[in-house]
Amino acid sequence: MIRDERIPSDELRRIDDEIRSGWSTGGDVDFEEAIRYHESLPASKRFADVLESADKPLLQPRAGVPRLDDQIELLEYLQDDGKADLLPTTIDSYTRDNEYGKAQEGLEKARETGEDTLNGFPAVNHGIEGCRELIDALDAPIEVRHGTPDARLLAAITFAGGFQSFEGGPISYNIPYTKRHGLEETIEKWQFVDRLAGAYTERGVRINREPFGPLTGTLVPPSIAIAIMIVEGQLAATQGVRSITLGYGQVGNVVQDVAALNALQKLGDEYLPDEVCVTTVFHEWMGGFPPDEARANGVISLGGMTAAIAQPDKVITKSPQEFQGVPTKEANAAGLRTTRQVIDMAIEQNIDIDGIAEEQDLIERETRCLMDTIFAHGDGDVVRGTIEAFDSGALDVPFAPSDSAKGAVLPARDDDGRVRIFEWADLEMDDDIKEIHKARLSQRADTEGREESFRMVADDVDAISDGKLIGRPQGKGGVGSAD
Amino acid sequence: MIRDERIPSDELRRIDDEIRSGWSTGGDVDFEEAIRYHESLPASKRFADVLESADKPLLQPRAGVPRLDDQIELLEYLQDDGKADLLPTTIDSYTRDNEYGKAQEGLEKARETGEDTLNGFPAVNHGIEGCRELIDALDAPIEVRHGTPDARLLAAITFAGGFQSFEGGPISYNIPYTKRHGLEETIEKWQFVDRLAGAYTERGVRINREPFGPLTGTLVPPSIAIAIMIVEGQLAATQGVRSITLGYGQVGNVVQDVAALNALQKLGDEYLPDEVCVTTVFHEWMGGFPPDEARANGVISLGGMTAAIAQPDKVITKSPQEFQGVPTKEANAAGLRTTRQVIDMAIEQNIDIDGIAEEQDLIERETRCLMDTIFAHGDGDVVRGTIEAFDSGALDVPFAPSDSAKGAVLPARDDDGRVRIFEWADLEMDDDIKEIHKARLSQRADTEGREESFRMVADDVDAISDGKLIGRPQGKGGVGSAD
Amino acid sequence: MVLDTMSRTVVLGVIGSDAHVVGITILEQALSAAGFDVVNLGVQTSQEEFAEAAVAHSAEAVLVSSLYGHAEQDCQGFHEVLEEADVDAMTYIGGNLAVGQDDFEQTRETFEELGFDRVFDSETDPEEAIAALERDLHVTTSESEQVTVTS
Amino acid sequence: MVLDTMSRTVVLGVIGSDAHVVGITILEQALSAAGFDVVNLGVQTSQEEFAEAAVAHSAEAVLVSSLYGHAEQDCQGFHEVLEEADVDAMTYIGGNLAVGQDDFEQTRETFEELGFDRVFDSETDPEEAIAALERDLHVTTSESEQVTVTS
Repeated sequence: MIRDERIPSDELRRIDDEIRSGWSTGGDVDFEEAIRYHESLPASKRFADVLESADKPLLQPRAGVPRLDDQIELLEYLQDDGKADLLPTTIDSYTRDNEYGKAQEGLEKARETGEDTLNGFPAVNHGIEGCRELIDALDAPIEVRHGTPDARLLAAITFAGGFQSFEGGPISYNIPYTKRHGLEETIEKWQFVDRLAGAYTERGVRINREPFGPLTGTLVPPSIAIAIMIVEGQLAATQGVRSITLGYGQVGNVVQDVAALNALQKLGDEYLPDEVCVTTVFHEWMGGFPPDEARANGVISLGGMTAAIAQPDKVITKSPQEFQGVPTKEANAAGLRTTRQVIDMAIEQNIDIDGIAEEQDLIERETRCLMDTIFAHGDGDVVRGTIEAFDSGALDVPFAPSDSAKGAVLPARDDDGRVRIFEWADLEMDDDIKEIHKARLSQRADTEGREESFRMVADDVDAISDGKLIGRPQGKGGVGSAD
Repeated sequence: MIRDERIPSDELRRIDDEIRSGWSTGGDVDFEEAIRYHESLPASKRFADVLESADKPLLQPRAGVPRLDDQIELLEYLQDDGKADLLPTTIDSYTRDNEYGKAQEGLEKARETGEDTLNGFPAVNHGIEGCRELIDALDAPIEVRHGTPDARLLAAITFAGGFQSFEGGPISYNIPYTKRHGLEETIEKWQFVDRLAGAYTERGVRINREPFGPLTGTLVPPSIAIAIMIVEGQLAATQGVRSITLGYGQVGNVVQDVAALNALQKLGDEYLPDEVCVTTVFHEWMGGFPPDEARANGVISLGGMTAAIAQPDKVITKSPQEFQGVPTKEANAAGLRTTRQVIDMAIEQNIDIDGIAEEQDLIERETRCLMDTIFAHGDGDVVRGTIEAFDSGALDVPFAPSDSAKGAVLPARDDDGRVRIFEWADLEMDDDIKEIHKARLSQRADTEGREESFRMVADDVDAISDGKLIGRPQGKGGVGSAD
Repeated sequence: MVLDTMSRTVVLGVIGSDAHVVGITILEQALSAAGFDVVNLGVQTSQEEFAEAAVAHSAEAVLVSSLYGHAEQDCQGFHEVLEEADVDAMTYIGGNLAVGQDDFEQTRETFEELGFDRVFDSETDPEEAIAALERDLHVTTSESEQVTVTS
Repeated sequence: MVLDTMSRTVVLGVIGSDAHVVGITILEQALSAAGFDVVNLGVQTSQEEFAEAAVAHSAEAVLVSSLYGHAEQDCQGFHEVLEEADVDAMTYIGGNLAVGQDDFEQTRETFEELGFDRVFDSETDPEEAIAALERDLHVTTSESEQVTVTS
């Protein structure tokens, strides 16, 4: 039975050997040689140090294309024209499904035709050499971003390839991304990823790990996201990770977003071991975007404004072309610069909004309820507790496609646009907190002159892409367009 | 000697006759017939009513091209694709200089070549018929926006032509726009404009008048702008105007901007007669814009955010192409939609920032000092007082090109980015208020490790176009690019 | 607003490898609120899983959702699979059914040829699908609800 | 930072119908702080007004600013007007001197041919113009200030 325990060294080696035999490039990994490569990198490419020593929010876009030279060109553009502080490499879908053969076909086709036949950079297929060519070509540190339930080979190759930051986690890359992977299975696989990052860390190469905070990206109540971030942080810490960036996706209400980012940092520091350096990352709005670049720029700017007030360590930006899928590099750089302008204009203003402390207190209380139930479910073991709590529904994520979560909890915005819980299902929460949510939603129902119902949920899901924060009755909500 | 007294009816008629003989189209004005035309307009085109009854900020762009059909097409686009609530018609420069002959040449050339040979709509040359064709073609109310020191004929024709809102005033369209027109001269001319608007008002056609709040558009301390707005409001009220929209241009610090808009409404209500309905208009940043549409969108969005919090009655939007001059109609509409998205997402959030009441109190005290000195300079007559106070420098506007103002007062941002006064020159102000400004600027000097000097002023003028709010030392400030 | 009628069972799911869950979550809520018994198969549901569930629950309607643009491939042979399993139910499909194809009428025709009884675009309100179901399944409903039908 | 030298008078203004005032306001402050006597003629200054002021104040330099793109027309014959008035002063011009012409070297040549001693673009810092003035007028200055010269 899997528990929150560090993988022993011999077991680490055994799995590592097994994993690396899964694709030809796996054989090239030599841990000692990889440590030497990391040691040879300049301070400006040490992800954890750059992030942790910054004195204002660093900006990072999303970007990944199949061919190495195209990826270098794309990242150079985002670095030079977008002034990105940190760079990403987004991995393709085949790699996320561990289909390295199909990724190889796609890569070869991309090389022949010059077209982007994959929706990301197949790092496993590029191998250590390809990864290092990328690391060497850029000035800024680069993170691996993906969505892979079993990211063991990807981690082995990208760590050896010089990447020092790796997104994801056993819950955050399971619940929102896949239907049938069990939590026990993904936890076991991510224990290896974290243990491998911990092995580098022991040798002085602090691999930064970043649980994916936005989860399903759709009206996730802050306390649910924060509890899952803390769990993934604890799991990583157990395996020896010492640089952890907890994530949070903008819900669009400035007070709630600032309160949530404050709570995320505070509870992260409190729950994670002292030897871990905890930082935070704020994702600009991950829900549906308006089908209009001008309006999308407004959504992006509200994110920038929030970041200027909350001052997370990192901001992951969106582009004005978000609605239509993968943006052009110009649009991607534009999203960075719009965000930068708003942050730089607003960050020195000392904007202190009323009610943040109160909202933060509520979020913290809710998160503690969830953490308590997780520990209780596992008799003190966070791994068992997480599995059992998801199983019972005491821990849940709204709009979760995964069979591992009930997905029965439903959120709706209150009269100020803060995300509350409309349908609790079996989510564990103190009654007085439930009463607060109920009162806030009832206030909204009064304002709108309608009953609280799933219609509010549906209207809220579409609201920002329709140009508002709150899905008031006049707005028509199309179900099919809700994702 | 000119005083703040209502022009008698016979004098109104005499001037009106004289003025209308200045250009052929002036002869077509028939006051009684014009009243009937206004009465025939639907409620949706009554500018004052639409503005005063709105329950959230209405958006209005800037736009003017020489040919009538082009102007109709442009405004239709801004109405339909930009979702403008209120429309503008910006007048060309020749008309602003009363050069109707040159405007006629330009208009004819525009008709021949199809090119925009004038930088606006020559309403005098289009005459009553042309104006009414425009009014009839659009659904929303339309305002005349210009910058004309002597706007008497323009007012006579556009009022008779169906426009129900008219921007400008004797100070706000003199000090920032022209070098040599004396204040006494422009006050006299604007008394006629206001008296004519009052004559329509008496007959039930409430012409809305809008003093131009941003003045020189460059770091104008809020109290100076508000004092001038109140004076122009008082002058208009004396002549019978009953719908007055006081203006204010964004300085970029959210607390100061919200405080200033609050103070503008409060002091406007207090100083203007009860029978006047006072509304406010917020101009998005009028200073230099970044030479980059992505960054410009950030500037525009900060304006939208401020408007969502302060909730003025109207917002005049900027376009992302502001840097390069006249925007395309697409960029103009984009500025409207970006602003709309930010306002609609933020306006229901109840964002209450600390320190607004305190800043508002300071702005009100400063404004009262200026109003007191104006009344004292004029022995109770606001016209005499304004002229004398500008003459003595007790009232002044920074960066004023006009010989009518000393232009000796200089602003600089404090450590939070609020606009303070660095060089008082002869501006009348209580010593304790001066001490507050001095302390705030000294705090900034400490932060930056440099002396308070004109360098701060220069750096601040360029800061937003360089991507920041405050011109900190690392930023290079180019003098030539300062305007 | 439970209808004054026998409960009818409908099977609901997202077909293929599509993982868009928000739409069916809301549709599930709407159908339950309207009095239907809903079997929600969730995302990434195969043709066979739809058929098995329809048989197991004696479903009167099978509602297929697809939002990632591969609906046409995913639905090839779907009605043959249903037939083989002896499923006799109305079949609806809705969502973003075709990528880069603006003419919805053409899309509707394509999916009707595949065998679907009704085809909805991504802007469809849950109420609209429910109203169609009520008509197709001859559910007794109140007048006030019938007037909300817009298609 | 007043210089240890006799005060020198410079005349400053924006030529033509141009009403851009911010640049010269800041330049006036910078020149005064550097110890010059400044006669600021403000915006919309004619060639004749520049000449009259230079004579009246025995100016050693005439600094012309233009930001609205019509500098070349506005400065045609300017040096002839100065000569007729017996003005013997250095002449500088700076600002946005040409619209839609990217090559500044060409712009510099154009204005040097018109008779200007120095031509600056719109990105010029006040310090740079002041340093040039100090050299051209042989003003004694401290070493620390000379090192700030960048052109």
